[in-house]
Amino acid sequence: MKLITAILKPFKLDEVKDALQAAGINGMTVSEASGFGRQRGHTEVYRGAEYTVDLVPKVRLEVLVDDKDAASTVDVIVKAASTGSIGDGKVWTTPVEQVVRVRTGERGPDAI
Amino acid sequence: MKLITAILKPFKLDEVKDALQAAGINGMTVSEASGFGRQRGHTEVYRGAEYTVDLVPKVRLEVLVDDKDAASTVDVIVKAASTGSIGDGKVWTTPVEQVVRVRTGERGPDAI
Amino acid sequence: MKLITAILKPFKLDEVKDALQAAGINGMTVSEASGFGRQRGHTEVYRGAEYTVDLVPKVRLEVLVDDKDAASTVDVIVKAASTGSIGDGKVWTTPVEQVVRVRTGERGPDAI
Amino acid sequence: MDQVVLNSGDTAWMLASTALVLLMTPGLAFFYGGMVRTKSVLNMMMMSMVTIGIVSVLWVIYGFELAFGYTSDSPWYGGFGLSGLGSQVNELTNNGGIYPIPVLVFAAFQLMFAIITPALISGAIADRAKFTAWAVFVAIWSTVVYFPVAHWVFAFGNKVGDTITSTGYLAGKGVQDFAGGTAVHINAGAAGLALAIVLGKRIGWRKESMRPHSLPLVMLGAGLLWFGWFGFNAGSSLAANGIAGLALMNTQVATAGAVIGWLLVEKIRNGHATSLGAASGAVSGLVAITPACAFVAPWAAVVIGFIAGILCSLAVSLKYKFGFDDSLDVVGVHLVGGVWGSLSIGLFGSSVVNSIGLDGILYGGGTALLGKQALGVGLVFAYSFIATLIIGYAIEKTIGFRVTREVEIEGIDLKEHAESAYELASSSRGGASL
Amino acid sequence: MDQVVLNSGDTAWMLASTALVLLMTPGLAFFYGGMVRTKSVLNMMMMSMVTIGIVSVLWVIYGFELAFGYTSDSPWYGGFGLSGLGSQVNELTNNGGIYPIPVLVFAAFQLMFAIITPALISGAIADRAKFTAWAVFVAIWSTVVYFPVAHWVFAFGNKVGDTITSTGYLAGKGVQDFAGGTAVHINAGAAGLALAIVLGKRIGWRKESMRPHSLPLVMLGAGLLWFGWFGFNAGSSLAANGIAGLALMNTQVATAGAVIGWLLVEKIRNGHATSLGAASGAVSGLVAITPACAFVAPWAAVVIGFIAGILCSLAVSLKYKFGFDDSLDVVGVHLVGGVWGSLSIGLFGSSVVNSIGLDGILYGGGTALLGKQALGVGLVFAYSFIATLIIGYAIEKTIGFRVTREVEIEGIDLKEHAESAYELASSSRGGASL
Amino acid sequence: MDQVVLNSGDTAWMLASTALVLLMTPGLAFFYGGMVRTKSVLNMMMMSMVTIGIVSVLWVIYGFELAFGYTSDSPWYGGFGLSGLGSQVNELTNNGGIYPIPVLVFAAFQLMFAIITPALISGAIADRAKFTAWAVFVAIWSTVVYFPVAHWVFAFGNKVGDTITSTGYLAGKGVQDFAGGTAVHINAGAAGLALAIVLGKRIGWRKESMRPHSLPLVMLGAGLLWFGWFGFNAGSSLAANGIAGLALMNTQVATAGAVIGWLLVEKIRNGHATSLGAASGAVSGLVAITPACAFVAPWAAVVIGFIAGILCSLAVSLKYKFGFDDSLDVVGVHLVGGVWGSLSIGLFGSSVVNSIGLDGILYGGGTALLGKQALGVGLVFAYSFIATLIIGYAIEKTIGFRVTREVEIEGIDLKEHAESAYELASSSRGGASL
Ligand SMILES: Nc1ncnc2c1ncn2[C@@H]1O[C@H](COP(=O)(O)OP(=O)(O)O)[C@@H](O)[C@H]1O
Ligand SMILES: Nc1ncnc2c1ncn2[C@@H]1O[C@H](COP(=O)(O)OP(=O)(O)O)[C@@H](O)[C@H]1O
Ligand SMILES: Nc1ncnc2c1ncn2[C@@H]1O[C@H](COP(=O)(O)OP(=O)(O)O)[C@@H](O)[C@H]1O
Repeated sequence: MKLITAILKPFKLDEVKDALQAAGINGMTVSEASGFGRQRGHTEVYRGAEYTVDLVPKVRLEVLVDDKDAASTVDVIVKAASTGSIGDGKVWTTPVEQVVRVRTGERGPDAI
Repeated sequence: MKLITAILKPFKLDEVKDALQAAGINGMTVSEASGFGRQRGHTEVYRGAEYTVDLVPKVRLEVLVDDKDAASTVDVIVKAASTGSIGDGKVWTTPVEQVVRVRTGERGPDAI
Repeated sequence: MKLITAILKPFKLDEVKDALQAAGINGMTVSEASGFGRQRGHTEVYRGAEYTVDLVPKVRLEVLVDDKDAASTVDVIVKAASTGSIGDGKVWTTPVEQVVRVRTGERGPDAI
Repeated sequence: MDQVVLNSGDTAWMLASTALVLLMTPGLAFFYGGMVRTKSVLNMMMMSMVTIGIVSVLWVIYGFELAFGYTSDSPWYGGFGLSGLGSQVNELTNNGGIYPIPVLVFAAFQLMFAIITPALISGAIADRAKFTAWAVFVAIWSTVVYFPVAHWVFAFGNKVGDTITSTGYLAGKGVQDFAGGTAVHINAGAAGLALAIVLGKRIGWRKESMRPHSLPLVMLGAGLLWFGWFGFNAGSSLAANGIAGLALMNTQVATAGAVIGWLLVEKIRNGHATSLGAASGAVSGLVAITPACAFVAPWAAVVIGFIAGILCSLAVSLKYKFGFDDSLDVVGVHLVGGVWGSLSIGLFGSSVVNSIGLDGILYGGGTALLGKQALGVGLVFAYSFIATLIIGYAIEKTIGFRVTREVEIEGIDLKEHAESAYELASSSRGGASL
Repeated sequence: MDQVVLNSGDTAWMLASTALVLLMTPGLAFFYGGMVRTKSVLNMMMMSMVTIGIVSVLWVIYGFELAFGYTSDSPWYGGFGLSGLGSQVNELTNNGGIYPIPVLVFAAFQLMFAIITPALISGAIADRAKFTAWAVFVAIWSTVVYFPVAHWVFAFGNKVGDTITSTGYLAGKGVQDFAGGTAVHINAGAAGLALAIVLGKRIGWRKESMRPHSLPLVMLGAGLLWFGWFGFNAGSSLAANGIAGLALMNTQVATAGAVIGWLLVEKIRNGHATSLGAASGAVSGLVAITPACAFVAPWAAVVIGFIAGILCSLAVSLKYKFGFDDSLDVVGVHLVGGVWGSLSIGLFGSSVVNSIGLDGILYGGGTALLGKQALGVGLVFAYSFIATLIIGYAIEKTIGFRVTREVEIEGIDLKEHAESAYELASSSRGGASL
Repeated sequence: MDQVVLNSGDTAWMLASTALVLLMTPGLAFFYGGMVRTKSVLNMMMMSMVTIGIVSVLWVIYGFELAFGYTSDSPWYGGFGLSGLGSQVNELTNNGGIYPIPVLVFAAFQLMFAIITPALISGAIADRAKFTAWAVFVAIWSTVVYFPVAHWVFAFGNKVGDTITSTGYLAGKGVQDFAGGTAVHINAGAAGLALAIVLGKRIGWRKESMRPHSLPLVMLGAGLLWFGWFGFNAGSSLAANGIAGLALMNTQVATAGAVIGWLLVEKIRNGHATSLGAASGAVSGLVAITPACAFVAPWAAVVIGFIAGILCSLAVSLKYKFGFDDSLDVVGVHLVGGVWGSLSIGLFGSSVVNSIGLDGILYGGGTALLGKQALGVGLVFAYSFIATLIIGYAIEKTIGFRVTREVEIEGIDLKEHAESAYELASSSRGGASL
């Protein structure tokens, strides 16, 4: 099994979620994150003092998939998340040794 | 070493934490997450317009353990977190190559 | 490729970020977390009732690096984040099988 | 006296006071709303909002008549009968004397008291009351408890020539309650205790920490309450005169004394002076000075407030001893503060300060006044507590008063109101950066 | 009448009322600010803030003169000319009669109305208006729409001896609008509709959920609006008298009725009574009773409010049917509520309640009054809608009114104001634990 | 004049004004509280809360006597002696003339000024003052600085027959300060500067961004300040008359002018008009018009406000130049705004507008008035700055004024008050979904 982690632009979340569902992926976990990279942050002004805020809001998506679905799932995410502009994010895959569904105790691919 | 990641119902966090401590696990990291899965979200109403919010609040627990403790720790978490109802969450294990304790620079199992 | 995950004291974030940039690492993802460990939490008082809050605010830093940079990057983080007091945090390394840059679809080390 | 004409200055102050007292109920909603967890903020506020709605409507239909009508000539209630308040636009207020303010202004001012009293109760049952059941409770409780009790305390009667009829029972006995220590605070406190017993403890009470989700919101509530309370107390003189000035000054300095009293207890006991303590201390001082504000000297007000801060800060722990979940301390603050304030007049009351007041023990008036005050305290407490228990159990047994376990855990805002208080996340859908 | 001297009671109430009405605009900023997403809170508030700034300054220079001046003797506007308001400190108010209050107090009171009316419009174009364009709009709209319309409705004329000149058109026709159902609410509602059309729909409208980011902020706004509205309505009597008392009572009970009306609709339709519904219901009741508050009996006010709550709760869905993105329901609440309230006088108006009022249909007055009211409604709606369309398109075509797609997605607070509303994260830089 | 009787209209306005000015201190707590980081919100608010507590109690015991007593016949202070305020309920106010309002109302009104002045100072030392040390500072500073300075400026003396004694020094010199430009704002600003020097810079100052954690809270504070300030300025006429009306109008339009002035500077300098700028501009305008509000024409008030907005927006950067960490710009806003406002009377003052005023330079009065104003400005600045330095260092050397490095980094709310401002997380313990 694999864990696919994706850092995305927040406003793309809905589209990615829809694309994953369309691809038969019905579970995922989302969290808030801030990214630092090529994409510039922004400037804020408080009583004339300018601050550079270099962290940019991102969402972090985690999807557990069976080995065989890993590559295609990555493609689905990349396709749905891309806008072509800097800061679109990263998607990476890591190996997972075991998955358990808490409710039933099922293990392995069945647990996903 | 292994990293155990668990997505849980938030109100179960205290019980899981207690169970882990009882099992001799004295460190962990917690963060907020939202889950999408079999568990239904909920409906909110604003001036008559109904919105389906399909992300459900979850907590994300990360525990670094020695290889030998991995299986038993997963069991402890699963046991403490289970309510038997949909949405109880997932627990998964990934391999970790190196761990460092920032304070001392200790590495490997000693750092946990 | 490797994923380096670091749990740090929040007020150290800026220094770590600067150190990473100085070391040529120009991308990272940050999120909020709470830690439980040797470091004690704190006590809060509400209308005379004292509560122990045992989760301590932390930040969670994720950095994707090429295999060859992994060890040195860990060192950079550990060095910049250390205060020598309990609760400085952990840094760990996990293997990554694939990385994709969403914007371009580039894969592998080029995507970082 | 017969030819009283409208006094625009008194009327101006009563108009302003009425607005000030209205603001107290939203203020209370924030004070309470800040103290609960994120998942029940809106329900807490909605209990206040719907109370404003229901009581205002009942007031027009029969509430004002039941509390301040003259038709019954009973010390226990004003009169039965629908009013609509339609024909009284140009009448002046008659309440044991003709006041040079329009009767509708008096009615509106008193309405605000009728609103905040049931709203205060809601703090005792945070996080766990069915919204519809609460609405039903408010309608019944106002009718059966508040409107009559207001008559006992605040109805000084219908003056025609030299005859005064329809005086309320406690008013007739000479019990002193300038702005509602008994009718408002003891009444709400006793009812809060009863409802906390009827509804039982919240899931996780004493085990989980139920920290206030937003102390700035609590401070906002306290600030608005303090501000509005000037209308509550100084408005109760029904005139812009020296007594109003005394009430105003006393309200300020008693509250200040109570803030200091509560913070000192905290500093000594816990080592930290907290903002929740400051806000709670302020409210306890405001409560305690409410009955006394026009009967005591400013220095005595400071003392009354200071003692109120100490007493109430100690009293809020009692619920843990006795095992009732008075969630936001309606008993510890309003009941205890109201009892202390009402009795304090028996100590500090001074006829020098206010010529229509009586001398308390410290001014050589003996225990007579204290006895009267105790009568008021006891009667209102007993009636409110028992009546509320009955109403509460009746609702619980019929339509049910408490939400299910699932609703309580998932959050009453989401389940009862289909809403979440906050959606602050920058990455929430539609938010954040390109 | 000739030798009118300053009445300190009336003046006291008008000073307080002016302060109360000023507070409504920040209240509105919170009401609106809470309803938008986190990324546009500040812009929403800034639209109100800059309106306060611009309109106040224009008022001194020529606004008061244009609305309430006498030099033109026109029913359509007061007078051209710069004023500065410098020489009028000791004059009393003359507006169809000499009032015993300083003219500067009247001018300040009316200024607050001139401020809140354009501020109300901003809710229709949340999240997407260029800030500079909004500022320009406010200046033009106030000058071309509000100041003249205020003259039509509120200028009862210059009384010299027994002659009254310069009466506004609608005032002269006997259209009844006590505190601004036409001049304020219909005017703002019609303009909101026009601007929503000019600016078009927000990106993601109907597809994305645009949940209110903070309902407690909405409740705060509603609470402050309610509080301030007592000044708005009861202050419109320009005196602390029985009519002010009637307006005060009616304001309270109509609003209460509207809260109940809106919540009932929600409970029946969606199964849940929401806090946004309670807040919205309150505002709809306040709007509806505004024109009628001094002309109807309290029981009728309850009915007017109750119906307003029902009507407006149904009306807010119309935008989805007709496809215009009136983001925060300025049309559904202010236009619909204002129309209903203005017409309701034709039904419930009663000369018994207010001797200067007329009898509506229910009091045997026939349809004459209703006809006049319809004239006021129609004229103000038509003028405001058309004029606003023209001003709006003119701005859009010249300096541009709508922000770019990028600004809208990234967030107007960040892009237009270089600020973020909140920085609550405990791990934000410089925060949290050692 | 001898037989002055209570005027209910004037009293009504003073009661309302007193309530309004009380609200300013919670307003200030929100204004300041929103500007600091999440970890010091509560401490910021607690500095205001405890100030309300301490100053109110001192006022009863000796403060009012020290500021407004007659026993000393000194231009520098009122009188020593304990008061308790017990015997004055039916007296009218005597302050250079008998005012038809109860003396307790005057005392309560003035108390609110005594409260907000030290509370203003707290903004200069955000995030780093020991709470107990602050409480001690407030008690000493009020006694040694505020009470005497209030006597200098506001004590017009004890009028018996035709003799007036005990006039304050600056009042006697004819320095014009209608509502506290010197006694309140310059006084607080100078003290803020001194304390910022005594306590030193915050850890991370100029390196870390210390963004306001909640701008909506700042806006709320600004809104409540603006609202309350009508009581502050228009209440300072001690009557509901034409002067109050002038003060009210000027307060509104100067503030509006300042909002525009500040926003224009921002737009030109940074390219963005910010909400913090609008809120700050408003406060700077309110400050500047405070001394002048009853002495200038409305058009001049707009100009004074506009210039205040520009001056203060430029002045807030000075701290970076001079290297003192006046955290929330007490100097930039209150000192600079107060100085400008006080001097502006020397330019725009007009005896046509206010018969008891004098003509400034623009009205042909020459520089005499400006000279007097400069005297007031200089004296209050010098005394406050030096006295505060001494008090501040004395506290620092004895009980310590500044928290430890650890407390400052971990957060003063947690360490000094054992509380966290917010607990909004939906997954916080006990929260969220099944
Ligand atoms: N080396 C990295 N490790 C972890 N996350 C990264 C790394 N580089 C970039 N990211 C994440 O990806 C986001 C986008 O990266 P960025 O360099 O801005 O644009 P792009 O991926 O389009 O070149 C960043 O905001 C950050 O969250
Ligand atoms: N494929 C997946 N990848 C990552 N997280 C998942 C996945 N499926 C489920 N989850 C997480 O587990 C939670 C529970 O899953 P759900 O399908 O609702 O119930 P259950 O696990 O009881 O069948 C989800 O809310 C989500 O956070
Ligand atoms: N076994 C673990 N698994 C995951 N995170 C851990 C573990 N132990 C500690 N942590 C994280 O590291 C942080 C610091 O650990 P702590 O034991 O307090 O101090 P130290 O690392 O200095 O010994 C914790 O707050 C927690 O976030």
